[in-house]
Amino acid sequence: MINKVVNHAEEAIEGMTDGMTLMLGGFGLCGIPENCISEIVKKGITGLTCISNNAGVDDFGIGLMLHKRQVKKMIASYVGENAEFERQLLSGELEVELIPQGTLATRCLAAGYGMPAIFTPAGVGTELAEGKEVRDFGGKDYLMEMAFEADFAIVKAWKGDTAGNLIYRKTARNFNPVMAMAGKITIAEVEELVEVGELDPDQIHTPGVFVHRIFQGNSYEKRIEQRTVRSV
Amino acid sequence: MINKVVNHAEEAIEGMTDGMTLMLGGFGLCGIPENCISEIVKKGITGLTCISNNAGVDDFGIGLMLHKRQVKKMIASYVGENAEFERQLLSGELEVELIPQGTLATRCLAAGYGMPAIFTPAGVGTELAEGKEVRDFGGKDYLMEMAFEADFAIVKAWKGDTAGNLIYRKTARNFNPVMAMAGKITIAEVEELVEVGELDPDQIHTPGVFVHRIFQGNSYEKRIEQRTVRSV
Amino acid sequence: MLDKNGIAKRIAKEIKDGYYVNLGIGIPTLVANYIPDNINVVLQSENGLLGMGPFPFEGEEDADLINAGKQTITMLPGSAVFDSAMSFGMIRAQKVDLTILGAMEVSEYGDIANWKIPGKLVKGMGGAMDLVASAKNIIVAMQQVNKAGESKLLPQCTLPLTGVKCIRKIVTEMAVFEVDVENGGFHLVERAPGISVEQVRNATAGRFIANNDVPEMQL
Amino acid sequence: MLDKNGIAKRIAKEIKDGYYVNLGIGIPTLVANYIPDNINVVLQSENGLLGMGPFPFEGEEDADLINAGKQTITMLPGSAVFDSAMSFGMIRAQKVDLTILGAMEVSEYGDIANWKIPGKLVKGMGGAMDLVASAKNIIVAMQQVNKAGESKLLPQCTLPLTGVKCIRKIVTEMAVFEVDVENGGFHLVERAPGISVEQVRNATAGRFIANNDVPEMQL
Repeated sequence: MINKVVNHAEEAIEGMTDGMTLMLGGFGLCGIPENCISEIVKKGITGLTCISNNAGVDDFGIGLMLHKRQVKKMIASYVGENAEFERQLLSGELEVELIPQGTLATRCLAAGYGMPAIFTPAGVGTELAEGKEVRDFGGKDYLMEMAFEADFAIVKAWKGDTAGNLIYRKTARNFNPVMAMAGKITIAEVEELVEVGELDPDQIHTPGVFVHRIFQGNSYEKRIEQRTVRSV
Repeated sequence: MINKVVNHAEEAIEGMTDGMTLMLGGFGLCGIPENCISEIVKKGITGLTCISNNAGVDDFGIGLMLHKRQVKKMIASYVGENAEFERQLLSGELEVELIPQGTLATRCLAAGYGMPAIFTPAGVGTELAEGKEVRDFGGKDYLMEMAFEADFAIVKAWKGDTAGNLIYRKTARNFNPVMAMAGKITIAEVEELVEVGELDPDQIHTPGVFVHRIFQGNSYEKRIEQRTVRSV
Repeated sequence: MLDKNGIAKRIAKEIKDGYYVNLGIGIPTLVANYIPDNINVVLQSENGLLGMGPFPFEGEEDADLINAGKQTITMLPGSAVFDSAMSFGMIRAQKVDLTILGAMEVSEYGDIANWKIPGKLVKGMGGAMDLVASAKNIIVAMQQVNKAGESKLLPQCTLPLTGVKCIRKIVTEMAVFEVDVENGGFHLVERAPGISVEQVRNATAGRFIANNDVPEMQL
Repeated sequence: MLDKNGIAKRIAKEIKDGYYVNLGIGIPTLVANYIPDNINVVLQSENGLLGMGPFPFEGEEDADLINAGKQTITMLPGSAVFDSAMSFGMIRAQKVDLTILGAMEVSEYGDIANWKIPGKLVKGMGGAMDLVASAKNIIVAMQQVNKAGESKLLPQCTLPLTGVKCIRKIVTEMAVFEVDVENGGFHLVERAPGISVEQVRNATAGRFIANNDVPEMQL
């Protein structure tokens, strides 16, 4: 097997430079690549375009990168819960492109599957359709949306092996598998890194061929955004 | 959970009538829905259009349906290993549409994912491109290929639960997951049917929402087409 | 006049045995509390889960298990987890039988606006545009009028659209409407207890259609 | 003059450490036998497997574990199984570094024909059209001439095409060629042991390019 292991986040993001386009997995704060985000913040790489479903909160997730003004443009489906984000957006420091969540996911999938464009009904008849090709299939209109390109895709998995095979846990899966397939360079950080042969080949969510660098992260906070419980 | 269990293949194919379009999972003889095929043969339903990667062998798989002249049209990527198939094709009894394997898989995926059409480079510049829209994306040509429609998709899984969740085993997975998503009615036959809660939600290959009817099959022959071994 | 729970309770009656249902944030979330015990329904959460269960008990929260509103949840036996592409794949392919969501405005042709107010900070459409463009069966749960007392059922939406000609049923604190997306019109099919047809008419800015005899809703 | 194993052996030298490789049926399958032990290579089988191992020992065959040639195989530690859509997804997205396949004809512009002979029964293209249209790095393994003694390296293909302008390297029993897909031409880069440039030229129908000093291949 081909060994994809790097020692830590610093080695994983080697070659990441100002102005690049990154995909970052996660939904809200669930399943986000905490270690790589910390390292990007530490390194101070700037002018980044980030493709991610959300933009974190003020003091966690992509919010940390926003706080250090490392993000030039955010491509997301929902960006609430972030005061610094609002401030930068209103002041014009930050560019934002909002796109439907399913379109976001499918444009990642398209990149990973070598399909240059996809058709989706999401956004037909709305301002999202402006400037886009609309096409009728079987009496229903669809927008043509282009596959994403990303210099780095950064994902978080539960377990991974040295060959880059990944398994996600519960709804921390979300965008991670589709983004893992879509990066020119894909980095996976995992809670537990194991030897090849320890993961069941039938149960791999992301085959190692899509992953270029993998490392075992540490100190996962896994913050909960909306803690809701029921009474006993 | 919604219970999708039917008692046997006969109940599973209820409503299947002459002239319908079927998708049948499997690659070669690996992972084919043996029980449903037997039942279709027994019922003598005719005039069928079958979408399947292969057409079985003379006395197994879709070959059994061909032998009883139940297939009007075969849509496949490779149809060797079948003398009766050849005879019917040459005599004009059988219509055949050959399409690239990846196009076949992706047209199923498109149907399951509600995408009316996809773009693929496969077949550009060949006779396959005749009459099809060719489109340049980033300096490379792609064919536009349409999502499939199928009245029934019939798949074979290893394990399934009463809610229709499916897990496949090794390379018997192949086309089964993409076809399972693509049928107007999807039938799953499984080697082992278990209660809900027995399968790990993280390890489901086909979520039950795609499956309409499920039953535990029996007497699986699982014939090997090319038995190859190495010397000790 | 219904309260939020009343609206949720009325909508729950639209859910049939064997339905896969996607519930939006707000009133739609409350609908889960009123699904009858004698039917089997599976809740889809578009972040990648079928079989969403109730909130966890204190101490059993799992940061890796949330719904589309980012709330901690549980999974019921028979659940399945999948990625975001498959989640919206099954939505686009209409495998989800019923979608319930909120709205700022609905037009008499079934257009919906629920994601953007010009001049205010826009948080994004999340999965709403995919859901309204894809689902064959959508119910809007909303208040009949906004905080300024203006009807939210309009001849045409004034806010940027989320989707066009997609809403066929609306449940508000006053009434249940079917939307005639072809000819345009809010067809009053049920009144909330104690609410007259005239009251509903006065709170409906778009084309209003009512038969002589509009029944009161049964809750 | 190389035999089939010789062709496979020469092709194996093109495989680099860290490559994901797809091997077609026939001579390409033999290549696996000559991959050096000191490099790590992963074999992809387009029916849905990365990490294909050797044939099983007698009695250990598993009907659920086959390759694209429908042969019983094994999996190596670190393997991953996936469905056909993902398999061709990774092929189209050029995640597979090298594809090796057979051909009936190759043109001097890198067109390939390997799936159909008019008048003969057509079995189908299987995954070949996807592979040739997608892969950035394809090596054709074939005989220099057909059974009738006619060159298979042609000005243009006479048989129905599998793909256009996609073949950049060819290994035959006589030689290794690089194909100039822009200007057209088979550039002779190595001779098989004991074979002269003239012999290769005589067995090449398409535009033939050779420098003065063409080295003999090292096996």
